[in-house]
Amino acid sequence: MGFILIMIFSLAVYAAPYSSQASHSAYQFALAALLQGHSVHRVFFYQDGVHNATNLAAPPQDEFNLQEAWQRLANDHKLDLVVCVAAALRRGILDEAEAKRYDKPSHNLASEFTISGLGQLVEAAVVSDRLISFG
Amino acid sequence: MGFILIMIFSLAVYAAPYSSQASHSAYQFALAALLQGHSVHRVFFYQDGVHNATNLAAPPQDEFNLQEAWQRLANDHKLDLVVCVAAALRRGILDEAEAKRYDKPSHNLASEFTISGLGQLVEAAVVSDRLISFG
Amino acid sequence: MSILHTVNKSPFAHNTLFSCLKVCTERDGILLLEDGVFGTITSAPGADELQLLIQRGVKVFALINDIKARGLEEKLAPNIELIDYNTFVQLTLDHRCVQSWY
Amino acid sequence: MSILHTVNKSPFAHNTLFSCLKVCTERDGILLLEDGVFGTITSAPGADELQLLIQRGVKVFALINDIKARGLEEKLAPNIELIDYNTFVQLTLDHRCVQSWY
Amino acid sequence: MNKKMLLISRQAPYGKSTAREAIDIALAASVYDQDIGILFMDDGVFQLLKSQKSQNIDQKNISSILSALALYGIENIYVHQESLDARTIRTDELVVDDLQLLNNKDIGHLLNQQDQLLSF
Amino acid sequence: MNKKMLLISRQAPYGKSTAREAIDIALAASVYDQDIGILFMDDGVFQLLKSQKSQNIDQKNISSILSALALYGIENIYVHQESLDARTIRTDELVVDDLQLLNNKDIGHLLNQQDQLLSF
Repeated sequence: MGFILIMIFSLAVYAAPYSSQASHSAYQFALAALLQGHSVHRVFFYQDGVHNATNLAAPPQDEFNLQEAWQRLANDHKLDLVVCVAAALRRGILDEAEAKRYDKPSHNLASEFTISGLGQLVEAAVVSDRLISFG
Repeated sequence: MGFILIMIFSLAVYAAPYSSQASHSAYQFALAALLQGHSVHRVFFYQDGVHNATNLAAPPQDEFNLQEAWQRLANDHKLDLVVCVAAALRRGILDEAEAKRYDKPSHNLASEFTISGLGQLVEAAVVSDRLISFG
Repeated sequence: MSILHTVNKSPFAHNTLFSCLKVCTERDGILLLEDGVFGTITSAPGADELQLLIQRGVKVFALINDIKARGLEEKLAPNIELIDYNTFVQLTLDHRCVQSWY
Repeated sequence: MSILHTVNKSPFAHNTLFSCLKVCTERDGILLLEDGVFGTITSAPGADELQLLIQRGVKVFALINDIKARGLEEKLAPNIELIDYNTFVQLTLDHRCVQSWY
Repeated sequence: MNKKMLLISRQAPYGKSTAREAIDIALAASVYDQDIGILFMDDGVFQLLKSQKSQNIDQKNISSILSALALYGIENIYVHQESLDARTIRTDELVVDDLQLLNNKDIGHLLNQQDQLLSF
Repeated sequence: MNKKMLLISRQAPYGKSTAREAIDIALAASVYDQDIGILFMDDGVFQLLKSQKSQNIDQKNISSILSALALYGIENIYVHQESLDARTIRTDELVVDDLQLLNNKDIGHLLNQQDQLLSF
């Protein structure tokens, strides 16, 4: 084995889990990059991609649970999973602070994700060697 | 003015609000049918259409809030708004009972909607004069 | 009592309209809505086939609000009737059932 | 250092692959994934153009897991390289940036 | 009450969940003893291809579910011939044996015989 | 740090939210002082058409937002000529005056000059 050059990736995920295969592809890509020793600076969830961040999904036991898989990946690799606030608010994905601010009865953002602005996607594009989009 | 023959409609909504125009079209259709004096037996939400039922959406004040519009329409016309349980569970849309059953930290189904099985779509197709799909 | 076909995808991007045109009978109707209204442009893919069907008796409609939203009023092919939701509701009753092409 | 194009829509249903083929330069690469792998079928829309680009030096890849999932192993056009996610990651590094065509 | 219903399935398997969720409606209709047929058209015919190995992308196998349609009493399975031809798919490559091949005109006629259409 | 970025917007306005949400990324990039260009291609060129009256379908007017791109310092606006031609759209029908028309080869060249691509 030789050595590999460690590169910095960021991913943008624009599609909902289950409904579209695209976020599963993003997950597979992130996993492969990390296992090769590369760095994943951020995974940014936008448009319907914000649904990857719900902690309320309860798919059948014998089906792959992508929302849980992201959470596990985040814990294993200290991944920065960021959900766009504007896209999330329109689609009913909220953390505790936003739920309070908008006077909503509950919140559903998994604790491995944080809510932030589009600036986080722009920053990811700037500091990463490669930005890969899945939509 | 003459009289109109009152017909029974049911609608099937397969697309998410905001992300797709299709559920807005379904809403416009239901509204027009009701204002013409027709009966809407049921609106059945399936696939990404289940996101119409969230009570957590907080779009900007100056944007049309379709989730709220469905709720208002349901209250004004005693509409039967039904969300498919299998599609909802996979996408993180839960009522209180399902949240309890699956040990989830919260629930997000607006009170104007009920969760039920695909049989409700089949029944709607059987008893309605017209089933119109929006996806 | 025939079929009302609805098409809501742009024929420039999707093959949806072509599938509809293939199986549309001469007694059916076609309603273009949402991004489907891009099919009203004279140079749209399927526009010639659409005009041929119109000549054979097929009625073609487009939702006026979707046309206006996209600024297409000046670009319409001939013989397409612009309608509102009230007429859409009536059309579904004038036909035996509705096939939605996505 | 050129562009890696990814295409994830079926060329039978969407015009996505055609848009990609139009602007693909001879030093670029194309990766078909998800429903984009239906573009590997010899009779797919765009298949001839794809072979022409391959002859001019464009490298064309398809994700093997997406091919297998859809049961397409026996239907592949020639000169398309089947790869896994490890190679996908490497391809993004071999190119200067990635354009995803949806 | 019984109505003649046709489910029209036109989407490819796996890239979107549409194909999978459409099948569930057909199964539900059969459970409720309704007369339901399925028409596969456009990329929908890919759902019927043999030797799908969807465990590779962590999804349930759609062709396995479709091969069981007869067990659910769903007997009217229609396939658009032109959609097969465009994809160079022969009928012996499909998981369902007992199917009716239709041309464009046949489909126009079939739609006009239904009470409700379920479109996907 | 500054990178050359290009946003490629190919979807029609209104039927999906993609066109609208793509623009918000361009605006965000300009706020963060990044060198961002936008390329309109395929149905994306419909976003630029004048006289959109989207209040009729309860949506914000996309062409109004696009006509303000210059105010955000977004100067490099590219439009695919062939996409305009296919839709019989003339440049005087667009809400943006100061744009660069590109053919297929120009676009291939443009993509190869970027550090990151944002695809929609």
